[in-house]
Amino acid sequence: MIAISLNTGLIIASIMFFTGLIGVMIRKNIMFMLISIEIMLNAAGLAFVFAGAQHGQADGQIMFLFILTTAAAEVAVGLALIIQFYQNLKRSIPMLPII
Amino acid sequence: MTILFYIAALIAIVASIMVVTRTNIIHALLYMVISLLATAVMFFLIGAPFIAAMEIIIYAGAIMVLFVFVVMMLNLGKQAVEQEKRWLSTEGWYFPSLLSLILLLEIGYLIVSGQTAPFNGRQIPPAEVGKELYSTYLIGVELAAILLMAGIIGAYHLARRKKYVVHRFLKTEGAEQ
Amino acid sequence: MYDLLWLVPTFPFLGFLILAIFGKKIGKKLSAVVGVGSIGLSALITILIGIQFLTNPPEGHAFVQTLWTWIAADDFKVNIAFHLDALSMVFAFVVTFVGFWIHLYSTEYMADDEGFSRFFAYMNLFVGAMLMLVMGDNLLLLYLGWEGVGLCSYLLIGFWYRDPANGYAARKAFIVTRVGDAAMAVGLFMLFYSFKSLNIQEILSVAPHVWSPGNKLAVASTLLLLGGAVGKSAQLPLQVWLPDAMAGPTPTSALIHAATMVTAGVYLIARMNGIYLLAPLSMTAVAIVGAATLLVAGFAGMAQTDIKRVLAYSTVSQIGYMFLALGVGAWSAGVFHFMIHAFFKALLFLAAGAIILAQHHEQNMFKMGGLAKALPVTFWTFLIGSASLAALPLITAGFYSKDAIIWYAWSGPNGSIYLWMAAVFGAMVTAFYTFRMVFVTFFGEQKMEISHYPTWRVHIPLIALAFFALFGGFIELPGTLGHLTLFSDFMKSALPVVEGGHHEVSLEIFSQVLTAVLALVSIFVAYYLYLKNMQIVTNFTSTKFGHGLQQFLLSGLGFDWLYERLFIRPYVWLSRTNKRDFIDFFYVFLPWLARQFHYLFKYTQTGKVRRYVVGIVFGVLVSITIVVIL
Amino acid sequence: MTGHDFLKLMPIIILAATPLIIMLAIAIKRNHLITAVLSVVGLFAALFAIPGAKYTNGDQVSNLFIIDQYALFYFALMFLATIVIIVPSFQYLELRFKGNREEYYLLLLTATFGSVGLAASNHFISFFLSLEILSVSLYALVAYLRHQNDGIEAGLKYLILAAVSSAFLLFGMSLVYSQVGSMQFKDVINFLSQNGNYNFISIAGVALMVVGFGFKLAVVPFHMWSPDVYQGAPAPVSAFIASVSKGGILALLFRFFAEFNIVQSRPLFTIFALIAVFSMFVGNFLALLQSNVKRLLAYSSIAHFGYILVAFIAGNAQQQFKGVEAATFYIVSYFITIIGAFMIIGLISNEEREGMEMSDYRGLYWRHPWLSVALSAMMFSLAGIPLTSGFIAKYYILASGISTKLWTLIIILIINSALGVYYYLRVTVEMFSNVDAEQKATLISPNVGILSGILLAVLTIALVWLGVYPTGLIGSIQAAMF
Repeated sequence: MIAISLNTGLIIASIMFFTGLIGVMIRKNIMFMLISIEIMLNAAGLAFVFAGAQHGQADGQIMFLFILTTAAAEVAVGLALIIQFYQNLKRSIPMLPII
Repeated sequence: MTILFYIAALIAIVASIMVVTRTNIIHALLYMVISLLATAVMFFLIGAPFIAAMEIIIYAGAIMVLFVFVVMMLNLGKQAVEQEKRWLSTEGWYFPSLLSLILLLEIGYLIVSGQTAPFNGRQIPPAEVGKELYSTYLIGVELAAILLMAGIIGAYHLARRKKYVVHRFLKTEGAEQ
Repeated sequence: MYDLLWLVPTFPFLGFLILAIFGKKIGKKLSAVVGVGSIGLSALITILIGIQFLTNPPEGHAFVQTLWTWIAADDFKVNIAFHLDALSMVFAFVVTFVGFWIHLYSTEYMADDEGFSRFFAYMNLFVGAMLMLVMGDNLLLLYLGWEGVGLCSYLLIGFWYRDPANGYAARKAFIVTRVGDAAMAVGLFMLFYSFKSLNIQEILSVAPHVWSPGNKLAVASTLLLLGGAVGKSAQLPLQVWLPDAMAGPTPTSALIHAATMVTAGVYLIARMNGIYLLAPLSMTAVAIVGAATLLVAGFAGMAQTDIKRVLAYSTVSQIGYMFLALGVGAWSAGVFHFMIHAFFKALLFLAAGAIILAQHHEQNMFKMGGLAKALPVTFWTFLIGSASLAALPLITAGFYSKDAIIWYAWSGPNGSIYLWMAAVFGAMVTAFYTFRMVFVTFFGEQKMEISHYPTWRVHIPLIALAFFALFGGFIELPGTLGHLTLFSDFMKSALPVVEGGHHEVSLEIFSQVLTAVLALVSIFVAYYLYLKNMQIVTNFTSTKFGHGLQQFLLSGLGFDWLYERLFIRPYVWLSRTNKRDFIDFFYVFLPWLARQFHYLFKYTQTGKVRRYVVGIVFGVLVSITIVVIL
Repeated sequence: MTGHDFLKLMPIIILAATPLIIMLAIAIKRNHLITAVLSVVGLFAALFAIPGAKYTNGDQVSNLFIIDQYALFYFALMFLATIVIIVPSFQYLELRFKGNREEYYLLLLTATFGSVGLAASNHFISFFLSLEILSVSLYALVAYLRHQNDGIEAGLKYLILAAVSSAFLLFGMSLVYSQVGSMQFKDVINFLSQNGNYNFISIAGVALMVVGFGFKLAVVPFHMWSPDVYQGAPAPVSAFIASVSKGGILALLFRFFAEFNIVQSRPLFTIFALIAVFSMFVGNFLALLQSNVKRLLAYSSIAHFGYILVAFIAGNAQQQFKGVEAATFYIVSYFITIIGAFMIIGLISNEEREGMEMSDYRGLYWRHPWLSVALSAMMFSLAGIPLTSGFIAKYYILASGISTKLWTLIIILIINSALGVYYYLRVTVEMFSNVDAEQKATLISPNVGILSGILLAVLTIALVWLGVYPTGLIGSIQAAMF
């Protein structure tokens, strides 16, 4: 099919992963941090699918599905926390919460 | 086909970089969607069509939309964008970026030093994924169910808006940072 | 029956726990029942086990009850196990049996004290710790009991903690014995290092194969153990704490002097007999320490005015006899004297307590007098105790036990004429100050009215102990007088028999007669000086030399004065001048360094998530770099 | 799924069913007490299902879980710990939270589920999912008192950092998986033992996975969240994080490396040794002058897990004293003490605040002697003073280190034990010192319920009991080893 080696795939995933990581570290806004974490999770999932493809197994894809589930759960709780935090602070700071 | 893969990868990476550097959160979210779509293309190309679809439906379609909802709910205006600009213009990002770059180089070095066999190239159809999922990894599905339940309970409790009586001493507690 | 062995130390500990937790709630009556009952049960079991031990001894004359393993790792294995052989049997018997009478007596003595249940809690703990010490199967349990005894003595001496002087006495006892304990701990480490085992029996059986006689390590470790024994047993040069320990309630003194604390040193040396035999030098040291102490304490006893201090010095002196016996190799004679001494010393202290209670808590015996008629039971029992202490020939137990020591001091394997002379002279001194105390207290005219008449709870312990102080000696009679060797036969399985020496019957008779005559003579002198013709003493002490001598003896031969100048003052001076000095720098530097580290690390704890992520990434970077490099 | 598997999974199934039953109960009627009782009943039912699972053959359940003696030992430990934590939680919520209290128990149960799942995991997928169940439940639990900003803030911090660390974990797993081609622990370890010395990607993957382990265990440098989160979270939740959550990940860590000799692999040995050394030093130095008791416990727990890592490195090598056994004993002892300590912090709270400042403990002995005696016992045990379980636990760790000849680590451990004594005794001293009248007014008077009192007494007795008679527990630990 396509002549991509595992190493190339993993390097692409790494680049995306570290882009997300930089995002977590340089952004002060909690919402951006969450999005950056999504990038990291997505990159990890990408690496899994590459690895699964390397071995010709479905396991990598299944792991990706679970990562998707996790991301959904984390985002749900994280956003709920942000909403609550925002409401608690509303009176004093009318901006996005930072921590 | 290979060229297509590289293009998708490039788009995914560039879009990711755009995500972490935007000041307007909606823009960032849109770039994020682009990045996810590009990733989906990669999935499709390496023989994982089912995952490609999931990526678009769940990640781009559901999770990102959740973000958008929250952004709309919080009603963040121009002020927030201004604030982001100010925060990003400070030099706080040099050191973290340097750290990450070194790390990336090291991991890249380790990866490159490994074997370079091309992908197996086998197409894994949705049926196979589903069969595996509901046989070998059945317990995993149950675990995912409990995970989602915990997430729902947590989100439900934390984001409730119902008014409750706050103790009079607690009212004065403000932000610390 | 042997299987109940574990109950012997358990009951006192249980009593302590109950009293410590519920003491305040259950009231005095129940506290007394718990406090006395626990020791009573434990004494009962000990006696039952003792009877079985006599009639149907266990295999190898020793019984080990292993309850469980406390810690086990390679060589370092510690069992919670109790070892019962003739030696620990005798000690356990004395501790529980005499302890029981003292507890019973305390119910009356302490009746009006607000810390009633606290007192019994401490006393139970004291007995429990002592039982652990004598029954422990390994050095660690022994050490645990050893420290427990030290702690309890501290708590009890300072029992009336509101008076700072008592607190001072308690601290003094604690610190002085600690000096010994430190030496002992080093000694124990040496033993562990040499034998890779903490089990006492194992060490004793292996020692002769590992160490040849006179081995340097053997000498060093036994001398260090002697240091511990000297501290606990109040021997020269660490005897200074015991007279001050009188600050505690009188039953405490009885317990410390008769049954528990001070005899721990005797037990330790007797228990480790196997390794002492490998170190002749240490044996000699033990004997010399004993002989010197018995003389020094005897002299100090002659001048005391406080009735309890007389008894305290007599204890120091009598323990000196025990050390002397151990040192010359007459092991069973030393233990025999320990047992008899426990009976009459407990008796004397309890009787003295009854007197003090009857005399408005006055302890100066020169302010008492003529109590013989007012307190007949107390008088007769006190007289019996004193007679036993003074070793009145033939009729008292003290005679038989002390006579054996005096004779062995000469004829024993390590004996010498000088030790014998010291022992004989000490016996004479003992008889003198003992009867000086009796005459001054009970005869002459009554100077104070009686404030408290003792009841059965005081009388029964006194009578019971008096019985043993009088007749306890008949189980071991010297070769010249009936030759009965019940006790030494019993001890044979646990302690080496006296070997060698010269056995000339004429010399032995000479020694006995001389001792007896000297004792009688000094009793007469005491009678003459303190009852018949007090004037001589008063005249003598009014001269400059006499006064000086009196003060010198009164202060316990000036050891406190000496130590004050030798150790305490230089120490205080050093610490004062050194306040900002180099030595301090080291101690100040470490906390300072620690604090700087604290501030340094605290700086990382910013509370900012981004920084924390950077921290994590830094960690990852280091990990990956390690993978890349290695 | 066979009948056997079903019996094996029974404890987990019951545990998973309990939140569902509670949700049904809530649907009928909201009641705090009923919810609490139901969760305790559910946990007990799960506990009683353990013997059934124990005597059923076939440890491997599908390829995700392995439910052997070892897992069941940790099951029992965590069920009991959660039961103990629920009691003070009830009192705490009654006092300090006015909203819906019932969700707390649902989350606590799912968190326990996650932790239990970790102990039974045998596969990356079950490992990751269990870890996430635990984390997601904890985010909400940490921020449970949602009207308080410190709680929300702590929850957000915990979420961000936990998500980052699980992203690292995932990435590491994917690297390992790309090389091994299987996500079973056994296959991974076999691969590492055979190819670890030249397959750097797999070792790098394991090194990245260390972030996941290290974060949950709060060891340096992944520790920084712990003081903030301990401080912001409700005291019972802090107890849970410090005990059950860490216990689960530790159980997994030991299982993962069970067949792998860490001392043989230079990179991994260096990484773990560095983590252990820095955890001990940084934890103790940070705790040294800390005036907030919750933060102090957080820092001290960093150090304690440094000690445990020493035993972990000593590992499974053939010797008289297995590091795993030592560490398991340590964990049990640590569970008892840390739960007890946080329980007391929860009891010294009122509606306005938790008694977590050192000054809240001044003169506690004169106000509430029993509480202070119990807390002193906990502190003594943490400091490793003889006759408490902490002493025996530390002793066994030392012994396991000595028999593997990890001299440097041993010396550092001993130095740190000495450092630890200082600040634990500081708390004790504070409790016995005098209070002046002025301060008296601001002090919180503890209200100990009957049940909490009994539990506290049981914990204290267990502490001394293990210190005097450790053989029983050691026997059952040895029986439960893989």
